[in-house]
Amino acid sequence: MSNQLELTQVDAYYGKIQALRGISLSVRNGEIVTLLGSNGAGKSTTLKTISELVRVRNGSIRFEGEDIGKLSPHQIVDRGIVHVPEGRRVFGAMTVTENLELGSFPKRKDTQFVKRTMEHVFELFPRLKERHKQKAGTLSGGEQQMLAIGRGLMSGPKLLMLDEPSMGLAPIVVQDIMKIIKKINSEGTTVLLVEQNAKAALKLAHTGYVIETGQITIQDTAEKLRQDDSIVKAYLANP
Amino acid sequence: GSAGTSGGGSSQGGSTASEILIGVQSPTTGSEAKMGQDINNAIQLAADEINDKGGINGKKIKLVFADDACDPQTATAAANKLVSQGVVAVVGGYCSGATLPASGVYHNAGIPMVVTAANSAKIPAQGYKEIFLVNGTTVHQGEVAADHMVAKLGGKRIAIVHDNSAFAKDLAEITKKAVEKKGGQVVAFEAVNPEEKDFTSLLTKLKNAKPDATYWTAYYAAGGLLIKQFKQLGVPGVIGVGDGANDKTLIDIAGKQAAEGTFVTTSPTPEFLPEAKSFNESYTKKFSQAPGPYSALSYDGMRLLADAISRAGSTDKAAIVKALKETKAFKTFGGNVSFKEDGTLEKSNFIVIQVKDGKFSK
Amino acid sequence: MDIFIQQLTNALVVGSFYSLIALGYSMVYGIIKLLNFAHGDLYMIGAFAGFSALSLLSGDAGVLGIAMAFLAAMIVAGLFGIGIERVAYRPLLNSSRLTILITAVGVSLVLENGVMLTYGPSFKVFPSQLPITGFQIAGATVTYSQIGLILLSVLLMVALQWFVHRTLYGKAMRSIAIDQTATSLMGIPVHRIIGITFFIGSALAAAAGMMAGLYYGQINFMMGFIVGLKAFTAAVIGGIGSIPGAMLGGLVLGLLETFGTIYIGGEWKDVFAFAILILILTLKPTGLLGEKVTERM
Amino acid sequence: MKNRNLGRNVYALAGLALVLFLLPLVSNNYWMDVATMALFYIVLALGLNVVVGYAGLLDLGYAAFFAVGAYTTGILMTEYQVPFWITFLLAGVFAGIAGVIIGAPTLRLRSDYLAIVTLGFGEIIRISAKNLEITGSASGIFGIPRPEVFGYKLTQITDFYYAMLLLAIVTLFAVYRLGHSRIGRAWQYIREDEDAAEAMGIHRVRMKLLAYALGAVFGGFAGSLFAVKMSAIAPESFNFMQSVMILLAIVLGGLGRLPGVVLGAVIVIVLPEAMREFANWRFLLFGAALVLLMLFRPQGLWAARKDGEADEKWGERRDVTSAS
Amino acid sequence: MSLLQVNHLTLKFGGITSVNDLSFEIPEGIIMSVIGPNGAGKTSLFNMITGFYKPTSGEILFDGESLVGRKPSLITQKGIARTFQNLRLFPNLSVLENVMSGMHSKTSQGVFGALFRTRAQKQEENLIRSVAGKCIDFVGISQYTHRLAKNLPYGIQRHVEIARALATQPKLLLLDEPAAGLNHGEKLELIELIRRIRQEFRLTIVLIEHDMGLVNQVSEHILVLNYGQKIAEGTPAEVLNNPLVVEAYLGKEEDDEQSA
Ligand SMILES: Nc1ncnc2c1ncn2[C@@H]1O[C@H](COP(=O)(O)OP(=O)(O)OP(=O)(O)O)[C@@H](O)[C@H]1O
Ligand SMILES: Nc1ncnc2c1ncn2[C@@H]1O[C@H](COP(=O)(O)OP(=O)(O)OP(=O)(O)O)[C@@H](O)[C@H]1O
Ligand SMILES: CC(C)C[C@H](N)C(=O)O
Ligand SMILES: [Mg+2]
Ligand SMILES: [Mg+2]
Repeated sequence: MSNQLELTQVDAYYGKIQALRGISLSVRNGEIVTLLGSNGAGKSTTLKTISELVRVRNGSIRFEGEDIGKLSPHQIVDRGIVHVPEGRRVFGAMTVTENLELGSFPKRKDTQFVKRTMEHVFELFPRLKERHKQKAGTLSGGEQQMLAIGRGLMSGPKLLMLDEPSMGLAPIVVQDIMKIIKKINSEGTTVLLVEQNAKAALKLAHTGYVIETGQITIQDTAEKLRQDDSIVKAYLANP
Repeated sequence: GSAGTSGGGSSQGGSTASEILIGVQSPTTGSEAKMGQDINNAIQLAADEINDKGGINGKKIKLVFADDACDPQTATAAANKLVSQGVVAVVGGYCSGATLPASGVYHNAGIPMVVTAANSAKIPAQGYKEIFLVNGTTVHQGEVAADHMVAKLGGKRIAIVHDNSAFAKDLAEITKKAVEKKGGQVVAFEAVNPEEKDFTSLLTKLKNAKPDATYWTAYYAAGGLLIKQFKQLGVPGVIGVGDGANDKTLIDIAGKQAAEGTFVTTSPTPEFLPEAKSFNESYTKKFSQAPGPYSALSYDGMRLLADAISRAGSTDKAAIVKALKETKAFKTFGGNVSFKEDGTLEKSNFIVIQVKDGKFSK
Repeated sequence: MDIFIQQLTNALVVGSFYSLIALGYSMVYGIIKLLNFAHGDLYMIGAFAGFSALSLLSGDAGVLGIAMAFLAAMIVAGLFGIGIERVAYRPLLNSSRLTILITAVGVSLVLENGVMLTYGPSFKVFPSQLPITGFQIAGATVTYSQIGLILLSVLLMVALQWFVHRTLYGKAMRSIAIDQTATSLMGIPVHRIIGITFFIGSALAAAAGMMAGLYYGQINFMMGFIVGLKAFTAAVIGGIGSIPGAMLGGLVLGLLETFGTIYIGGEWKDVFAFAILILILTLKPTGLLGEKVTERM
Repeated sequence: MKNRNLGRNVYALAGLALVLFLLPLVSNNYWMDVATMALFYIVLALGLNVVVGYAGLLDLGYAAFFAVGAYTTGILMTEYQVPFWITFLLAGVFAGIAGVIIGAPTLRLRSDYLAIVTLGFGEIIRISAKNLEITGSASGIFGIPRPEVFGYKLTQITDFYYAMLLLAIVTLFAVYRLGHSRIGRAWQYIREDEDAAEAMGIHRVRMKLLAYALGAVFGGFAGSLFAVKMSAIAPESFNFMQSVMILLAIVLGGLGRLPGVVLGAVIVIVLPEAMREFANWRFLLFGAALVLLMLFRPQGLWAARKDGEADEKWGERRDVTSAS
Repeated sequence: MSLLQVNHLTLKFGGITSVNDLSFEIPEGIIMSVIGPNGAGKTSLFNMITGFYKPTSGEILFDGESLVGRKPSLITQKGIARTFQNLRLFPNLSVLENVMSGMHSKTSQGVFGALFRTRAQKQEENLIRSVAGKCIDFVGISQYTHRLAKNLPYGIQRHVEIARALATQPKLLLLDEPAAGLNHGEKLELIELIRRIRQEFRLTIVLIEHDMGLVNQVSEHILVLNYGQKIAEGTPAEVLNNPLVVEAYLGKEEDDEQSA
């Protein structure tokens, strides 16, 4: 497996506040990589720099060999990277179907593909099918999360970046989502997963990184991480 | 643009030994900007001619221009600016709405003003002894208009439309009284918003009132549209306009066909003044455009003021006011000018002209 | 009765103008929540561009000439729209909306005074004008131009409605209105879509300006100011952001003004219109066709 | 933190006050007039700031309040010979009442609908002034007598300058104190998030009405003084552009920040005056200046740089329906 | 006696019934959880209790007094405070200013006091600040006191919301998914905090949560909703083993442990 995505020594700032300090990480084609870390560690920011929502001050980001650090967000999506952001951010005043259609923008010319993918999304999330005419803003929190993920799948991404997809979801849905992520991955999509629910994430992932205050502190296979004492203590033990 | 409009900068000062500072107030921005240009040009021309002949009592006239934007507030600021720059007199004033408050400022400073166009009866009604109007007032004009519509044309049912500006409303009200005094009936007394373009609903209402004559008392831009739509809708009777609409653009906007037969009440404008021939020529030569309807009056106003200053023999404001008051049969294009006690013309010279073959003619 | 029909026609004509401008206003508003004070001035730019085009053709332009002038006016104003967005609005998209409001006022002043300096302050008479021929119906005079004007605005409204609600580009416009960041994450070129929106909105305003020139025959650099305000009013009354709402709002405003003129007089018609509008908004806070949204907590 | 700033600013303020107090000694009438207008605009801008800057209610018809104040004084002084001081107080009262009347139907409206309602009210007031006999219709009211204060008659421009300066200082003081009180915070909360404010027990209807009324009161005072200063008032001084200019002042300077509001008001008055030299180019240049100022200082000229200006390329926009 | 009583409460949005004939009681002093699948109507229930949504029918009694039709601000004054599922802080204000807002309904200074800086006004200002400061300390975020709310990490923002709600000095505190976005360690702290709040402020707490570990540990009573209806109610042990609940909500995990 080759490296699909590669970050080298990436710095990012919010004004004067430095949020990322020399982040380097790589994601290989077809794997699930998870980013762990406590509140404010910089997980979301890492995803934002990849999708170009936040400028990379120093360092480089390469995707399939190409330097993508200077592109704009929509070009990133054209390259096949989709970022499902924290907090869902569905288009509240629009219907579920319209939200999904927007997700298919880069593939808009291929109507067959769009139709097929939408059906696929409805299969993954039957709840959305039930509510397909409802305004997204009036969906419950969990329903919105499903929509956000579904929308991210609509352009058939090569790399899907999910920022806390299980947040606010019922346990049964979290299990579903995790299964779905696995399924998406097994269908060939690489996944970069940010999760607070470390246990669930490590169960899925092949590789894991731990970020603390903007720096990568641990990097290993998921399997090893699950057995790492400090990880178990900080992220995994039962309350 | 022209030479006349960019000279406002010589801020500090007051009249010096060799110069007399004279303020010019007119609208060079806003909806009446064109009239302001025409007025400024004419005053500049008069001043240049006087200076070429050696000035007033050996001193050269120096003009200071101030834009009143046809707006009371801007006018007050402009007037204050002129006062602070030490002008000894002011000439100009196109919009009554702007001239009214400005005249108060000049009055307070004791500065004489020769008002060259603005002519609402409310201006002299303030009783400021420093203010002189070389244009006939709305009192005269309303009289002439009523006379034309009721006596001359034999109209019984008269409609009057204004645009709610200080001047037009004043003229409309005065005309209404005059019409009624002459035995006519005012069947419609309406106002429009001049910034708009569509007056059909008002005209439909007029049409229903079946007027014999309709009189528009405001300015030319809206007036042209009104005439056009008047004809388009087939409102009965003749239509006429006051001197605010006396500009050939009125005919262009209305279209020759629709404008045909429109009457205009006005003080004589340059083309009707045989004496103004050479003025017309030198104006056209200097500014490469024909003089506007109030150019001649403004030119005369400047000359009249210069005459008064030279008679006063000094640049003392009170002396100039006194000299202005004593003006006796000063020769202007429109006739010989003397002032009544309230600063208005002894004898006004309103005439009624008509649009014939797409032109104003007597 | 004949009077009523006549007044109804009058109202529809005035209303159509408002609608046409309100459409663009609402569209631009809809996407970046900008009260585009310069929108009325694009109507003015359109009129002057059409004026210049027709003057170039000289003489009686004929149908083809007029069509070409229309196109020219719409393209010129459209490009102006894009340029304005680029220079004065785009850098401020992340700032408070009032900030852009100020640049919009600035742009408006620049456009008005720029045209005044180029074309002069006086009223210009349009080189070609629409024929005033028409027919009588129930005692009212209706001209073909009036019919054409009303049809044109209905047509454009339908086309726009289709565009915004049925095409993906249109949906992208709506999603930008809701959340630009999320939209960009869909792979949608946000700036390009905003540019397209400005182009369309400005071109529509220009079409209205051109119509005004042809229909009324007189233009000047301030012509956009009042109309812009009225269009804004119409757009809000209809429910800002809603395209049928803009159309409806324009017509309602036309009706209110017309009937205000009839029953209380021309000088009070705006008072009448505004009073009714305030009443409407008090009863229906999101405008006639604006969507009522219960916010989720 | 605020107190420390204030302490540092006290000297600056005292210095500024001294300069303003001595200004008439070195300036000519024309610039005194401009300065008086600027002070007048400061009062208006401060008043509008209560509504827009503090409470976050977009108001496009603020000139209406200043009209109410100006006409109150104009009418009472010319028609009924009421002494100036009484008309001045009544101007504030009537404007405040107008504020409540305008505020009442707008309370359920969100910003743009609010904008149109306030715009409409502004127009209604202006058009009424233009048509009613009592307001002198289109030519307005002129010949308003010079006011007398403790036997001293205000006639010179410097007199009005000092009167306006006093009003501006009092207004600044009052608006500052309002802003830094429980009431002021409640407005801020409403501005930031109405629903959350309501959830904190803030009665939004009452607080919004209060903002309208208090904002209007200052407009009324300013209008009253304006009327006697100009000695003439006319409806066109209260048109929509006037409201926009006042709004411009507060945004230009920095919304909600008083030094900014003051600065903005000064700019809006002085800049076009300074550009008189450019004659026809004046308003074009003014427009361009507005655009440039905003491009370079989007938060306003006096904006504080708060922590963490984002490096993000995209602004965070609130979803209209599903609030984030 | 129960602090809050809900009788036959129903809420409809067009065709959707989000809460359906729901009745239950909240005894004073309890820590209670409301759980249920996404869209079950939990947040809607909170919205009705706090006056943001108007019930289609039914009754809500707080201290024996009906809350239906009351404004949110009044309900807050009466002693119910809440946090929001989708954070609703005042984004451009500091943490301190955010929390000070909670004191609004407990204070009274008006225009006069503001203009003339009366003694009463100064005392009240001091009180507001000290109470707000105490609430901030209590939830353990005092190092963020002067930061703008919008720039804080998610978890901190959640704590600000709790502090703000506490500042209204409520009798009943409603927390909508307080643990969302928190990691494991932070959740442990939250459990601790919730318990301390009840102890210190002597109030009743109802929380909506999807984290069963937390729910299990902290709650004394659980109400389970599905499709707007009550499907179970009781102690954690009873509810979490109820087959209906397992089927509708918990799901059968492949491995034995409950998620955390
Ligand atoms: N818009 C912003 N402005 C200023 N600072 C910010 C902004 N967004 C994030 N930060 C700061 O950057 C740091 C990293 O934040 P980030 O959102 O990447 O954390 P995270 O690991 O995703 O945390 P969480 O688990 O809470 O989502 C934090 O200290 C945060 O306060
Ligand atoms: N304003 C609204 N308009 C229309 N439907 C709404 C509205 N608010 C809520 N709903 C619907 O009511 C149902 C219950 O929503 P609610 O937010 O109460 O769910 P919840 O139990 O809090 O779910 P979650 O755990 O996902 O937050 C959902 O189906 C939702 O779509
Ligand atoms: C016709 C004009 C000489 C009248 C002028 N516009 C006025 O307002 O008085
Ligand atoms: Mg995050
Ligand atoms: Mg919920």
